Amino acid sequence: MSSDQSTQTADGRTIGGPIMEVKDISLKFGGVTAIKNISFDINEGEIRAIIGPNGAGKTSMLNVINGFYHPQEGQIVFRGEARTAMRPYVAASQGISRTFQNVALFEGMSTLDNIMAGRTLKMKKNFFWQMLRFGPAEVEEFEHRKVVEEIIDFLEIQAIRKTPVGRLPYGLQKRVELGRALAAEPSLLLLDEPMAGMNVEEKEDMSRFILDVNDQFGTTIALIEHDMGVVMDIADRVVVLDYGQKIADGLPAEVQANQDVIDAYLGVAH
Amino acid sequence: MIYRETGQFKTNYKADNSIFPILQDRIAIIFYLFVAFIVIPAFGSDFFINSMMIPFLIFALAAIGLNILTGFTGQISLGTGAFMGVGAYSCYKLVTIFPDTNVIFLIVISGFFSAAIGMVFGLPSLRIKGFYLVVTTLAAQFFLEWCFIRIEWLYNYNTSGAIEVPRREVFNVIVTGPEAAAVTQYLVVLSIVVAMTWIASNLIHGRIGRSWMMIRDMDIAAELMGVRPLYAKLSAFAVSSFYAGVAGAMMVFMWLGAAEVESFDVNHSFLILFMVIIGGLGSIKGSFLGAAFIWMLPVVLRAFPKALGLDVPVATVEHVNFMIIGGLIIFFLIIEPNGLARIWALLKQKLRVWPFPY
Amino acid sequence: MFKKVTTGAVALAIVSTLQIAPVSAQETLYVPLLTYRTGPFAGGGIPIANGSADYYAMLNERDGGIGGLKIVTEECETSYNSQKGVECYEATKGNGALVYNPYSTGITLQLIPKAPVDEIPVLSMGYGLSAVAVGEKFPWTFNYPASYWDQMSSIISFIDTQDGGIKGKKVGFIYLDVGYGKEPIPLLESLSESMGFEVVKFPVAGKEMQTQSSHWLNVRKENPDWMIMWGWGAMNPTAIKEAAKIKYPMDHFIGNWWSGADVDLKPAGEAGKGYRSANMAASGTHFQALQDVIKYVVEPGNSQADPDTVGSVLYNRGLYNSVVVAEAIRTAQEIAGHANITGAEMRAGLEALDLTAERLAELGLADFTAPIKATCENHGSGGSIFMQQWDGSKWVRTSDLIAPMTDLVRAELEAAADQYVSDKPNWKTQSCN
Amino acid sequence: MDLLYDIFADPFVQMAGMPDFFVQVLWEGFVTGTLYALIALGFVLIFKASGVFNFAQGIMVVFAALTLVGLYQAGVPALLALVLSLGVMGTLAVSVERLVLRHLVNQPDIILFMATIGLSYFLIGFGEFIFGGETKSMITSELGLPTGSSVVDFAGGIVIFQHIDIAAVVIAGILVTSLALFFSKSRIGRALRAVADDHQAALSVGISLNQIWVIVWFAAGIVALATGIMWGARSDVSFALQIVALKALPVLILGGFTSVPGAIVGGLIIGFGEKIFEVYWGGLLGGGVEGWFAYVIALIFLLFRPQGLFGEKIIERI
Repeated sequence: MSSDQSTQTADGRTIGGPIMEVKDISLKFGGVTAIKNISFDINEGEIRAIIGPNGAGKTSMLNVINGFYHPQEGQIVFRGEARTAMRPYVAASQGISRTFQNVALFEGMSTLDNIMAGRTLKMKKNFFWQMLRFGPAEVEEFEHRKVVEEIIDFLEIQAIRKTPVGRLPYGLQKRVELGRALAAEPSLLLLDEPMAGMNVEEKEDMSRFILDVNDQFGTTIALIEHDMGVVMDIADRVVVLDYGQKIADGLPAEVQANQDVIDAYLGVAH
Repeated sequence: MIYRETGQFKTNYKADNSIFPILQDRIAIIFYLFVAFIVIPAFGSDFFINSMMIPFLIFALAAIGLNILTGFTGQISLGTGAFMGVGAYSCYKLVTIFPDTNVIFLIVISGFFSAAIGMVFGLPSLRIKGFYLVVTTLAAQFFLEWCFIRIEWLYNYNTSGAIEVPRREVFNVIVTGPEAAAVTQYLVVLSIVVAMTWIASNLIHGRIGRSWMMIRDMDIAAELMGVRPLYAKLSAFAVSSFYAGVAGAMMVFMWLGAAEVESFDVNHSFLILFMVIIGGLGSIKGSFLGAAFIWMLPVVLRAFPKALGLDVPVATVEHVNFMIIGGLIIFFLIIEPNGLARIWALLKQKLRVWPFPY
Repeated sequence: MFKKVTTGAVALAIVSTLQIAPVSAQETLYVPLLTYRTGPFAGGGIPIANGSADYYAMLNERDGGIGGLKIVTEECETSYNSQKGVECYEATKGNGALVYNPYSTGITLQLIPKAPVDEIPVLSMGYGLSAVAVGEKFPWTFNYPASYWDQMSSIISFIDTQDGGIKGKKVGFIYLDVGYGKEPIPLLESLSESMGFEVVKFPVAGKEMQTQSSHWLNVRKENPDWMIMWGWGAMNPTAIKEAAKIKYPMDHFIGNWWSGADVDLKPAGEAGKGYRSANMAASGTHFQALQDVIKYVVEPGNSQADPDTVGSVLYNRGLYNSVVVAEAIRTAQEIAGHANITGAEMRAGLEALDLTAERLAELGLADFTAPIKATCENHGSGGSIFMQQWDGSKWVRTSDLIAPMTDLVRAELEAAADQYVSDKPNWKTQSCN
Repeated sequence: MDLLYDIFADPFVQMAGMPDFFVQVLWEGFVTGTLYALIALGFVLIFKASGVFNFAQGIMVVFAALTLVGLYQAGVPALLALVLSLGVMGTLAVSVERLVLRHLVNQPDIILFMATIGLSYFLIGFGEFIFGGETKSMITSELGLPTGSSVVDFAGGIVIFQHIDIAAVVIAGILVTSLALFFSKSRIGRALRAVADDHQAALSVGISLNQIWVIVWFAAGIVALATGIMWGARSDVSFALQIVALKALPVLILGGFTSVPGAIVGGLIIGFGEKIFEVYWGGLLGGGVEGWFAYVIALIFLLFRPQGLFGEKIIERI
């Protein structure tokens, strides 16, 4: 897709043309405007960061992208298909997967089951075979188990495979959540503050995983992050939101130098 | 030292994915099945089989059904009694319309009717949750109860308004009706319950069960993982009501022999819910433990004063029975919200390290 | 700790199961009593249970039982619930039960097909399936002194004697919407055709027993000339109060004999004055048998009954039930030639029962009720229905026995019995010639 | 065609043809609705302050009435029995807080809900254990409540007003007004509202959650006792009434779980609706539709307005 626009990065990754274009999105709750007229794009294969102060509308933006909120205006073009409103499971079936700001794991299930849950859309065997469990359904289950085990190895969480996720420490829960999102083999991965509440060591691990995912699987990633250091290190391009509006968009270095961004972060009165 | 998993390594996914990965558990299951299929029919008295085992199994099946909906999918229902009724009345109609068809087959088929009705009343669950859903299931309960009285066609215009089980034979063995031997009925019930438990367990350990639990634990995330709430919730309602329906059909055909609408009233919905809570939400084993507990408790309580030589009026026993069940529900919710199934698991945990304290 | 409790409970469960398992009582007469002292119908169930139990206790104390054998009774709580009723039946039948009195039409319907299989007769005295009065078709089931259909026909003939006959009138039928309440409808409908009156039905669902304001609004809308009630439990006092509320003329409101107890009318009190109901046995304690019950059972403190309720309508009905069973046991012992009878021998006793006026007088129950003469063909006897009327504080008997329309009813009963048996290919009937 | 006439025309013809009767139906609906509203009010009080959906509210109504009558039958004078019953409801509130709620503080709502189902079973057993299972009549006149009726001529017919029904409506009115005043004027009332809005905030200004729970459960107990007296006077006291008490659930759906005016309006809608439907349309369906009408109305309503008439729309956040 749009491979004519592809470029090579310094570290040898291929970045393609826009996989997603967000066009003039506005979102209101009752009388409150959460997002006003925002447009940006995400290129295939890149790591795109969305930053901004609290209440800037970052999470709302992700919610719009994967269909949980329906914007009043604007449209989203994903892989050349334009749409205004759709159900989250449709987004999922098109290859958009995500993690959440406050971990949203399935607490009653084990790590293994949580990551298997990410494979839901890949499993096709019908109710009848599921009921009997031997034969095709079992074969299918094992195939997916294999993929899931690879993800478990990749994320280095072998030891907690059978532990109910409710009992895991926060850092590990975040990692499991990433695993669950990866299991869907997404073409666009949305990460909502993947490093919130982590210590430096955990942040380093997580950054490494994100870069590896992008590098090894070529997954396009859009992430929200507060830690500017991390963003500057791993993002290819950054979009900055403030009070529901876009105030800057560009390479990390450019954004960092932008006066509006500095004002927004330092809290200059508007 | 007896109950150990050490040294039992799984070398392939098949073994690791099996429902009872530990050898001792597999032995235990075989033992239970042996007792259920061989020992009880051989040595159990008619009363024990008829009034303890058969209802226990039937209620356990209904509890599995409700557990699929409430424990695994997180949708509370107070309509189980009515869904059991749908199964029973459909079975009665089927048996009278097709007198020559295998009655066991018809019992299973009647589950589909109840599944269909269950899906209809499950539709509101797509928009509403929690307590609100309780009210819609109560609507199902009371509306269906009314149908069982008012639609006379359902009970073949019988003046008494009751459905009476006719005598039916399968391979020349009397299976239903008053002449049927308790042991025969017990074996039929047991086989159906074992088969359906196995199926429930398969569903729960596969993709469909996972999608139910995803909806239960975090419905928004589930939807973002590609679970369609419509399919997941309605399939849970359908499967749950199917189980309730088969349980209801068996209740009338294999146990009571005749039934009026009161056999499917809201108190039965409560009874099954209690079994699920006390047994453990989200546990198939718990459904059996809960059914056994709730069904046997009154029997024990009734025998208790007599065993002590006290002359306590039956009414008092009945009142105390209510108090104890109510108290136990609160007790379990406080001490161990995961019910008997969790206590069972803790006992096993203890057994694992036995004889050492840790 | 918990393990101990669990183990204890399991052990206890096993012990108790063994206890319930057949311990055939060899040298006693075992009569299980299915009672309901709890639940929505407990108001009626309690006096019946007391009257029933106290008479057996009195026989044991005064006469040492029947034919030299003590009567062993065992109460089993059904809460008027069919499921619990069947459980009680299963739990007690193995102990050598002689007869069952289910005291619930729902439970009776469940037991009818079981009776011939287990060879234990069922006596549903004035309730249950009307058609069991046809002895050829239902050898194991009895419902004397009268079936619901007999009773309904008597009530209709009573109405026919009032206000210039029933023809052209509108009769409202308010009933508890379960097997019991629906039982007489076929007869009522066929009578309405043959006698030319109109029937309006007001079903009251079990769970609406205590909220009948809509039903009585409907009664006011339809404005029937007469109201007949087949109610039970909490339905009765509520219905009577609601009738008073809409100012329905009370003396045109007639209950069957389950809708005419003291507990039903006490709440309404003066407002219920004029309300009529059918009955089968007298109330009051002025009978010698009741005096004996008071002397041997109530006064020594061996009765569960509140002494004030002894002699009330339902207490006496429970007692009457026990009188019939005791007499049937005696008859059975005579036929069998030995005292320790079986269920099958009890059946013969019930079928040969001849409770004459003389015998009633001997029992200290002169004029207590009408004689009963059962036969092989007739398990319902068909008599003993009279009217009583509430005077604001107590019941007063206001009529002689009102004979049912036997010819008409019998034909209907036989048709219903044939219908019942028709889809049961292996049903055991008997021939009475 | 006949059917269409029966559904769409005939009921209205009947209403117009017998206006006195129609007024009677409305009055019955109004009284029943008031009583439904009172039960619902008990639910709302507890839900608002503690987030507990108290399934046992209906049972508490019967339990309170049973205690009152039971005490009277045991020889306690009527008014003293009334005071003692209030004491029993207070004790119940304290026990529920001590023995149940306190231990379930951080559990999900659903667990608390199920605990109240357990509580209702316990109360049924306990009530019958102490006071016996038979149906009891309410001691209406002994409590000084009126018992007679007034017949009013209206539009060529009559409308009958039971004095006890009038009393019920008046008492319900007084109760609702005083509760509203209590919530808006008193210190405790304001604290209760603070709790309803934000548990943490309430704790931080020094209000003990435990006390609040005791108070709301006691308030719900008082409402239950008042409701029990009125219901009892209409239809005697026994636990068979619990099914009627469940009707408060659809009332809550209509009114919203946290709205006092919602409970009242919802109660009246259900009260009017089911009487009118039963009397004028019930016959077409064979009668007895009252048992499910309220639930089905609530169900249909839920599909269009899940937050109730007066509830606030909830925006889901992730």
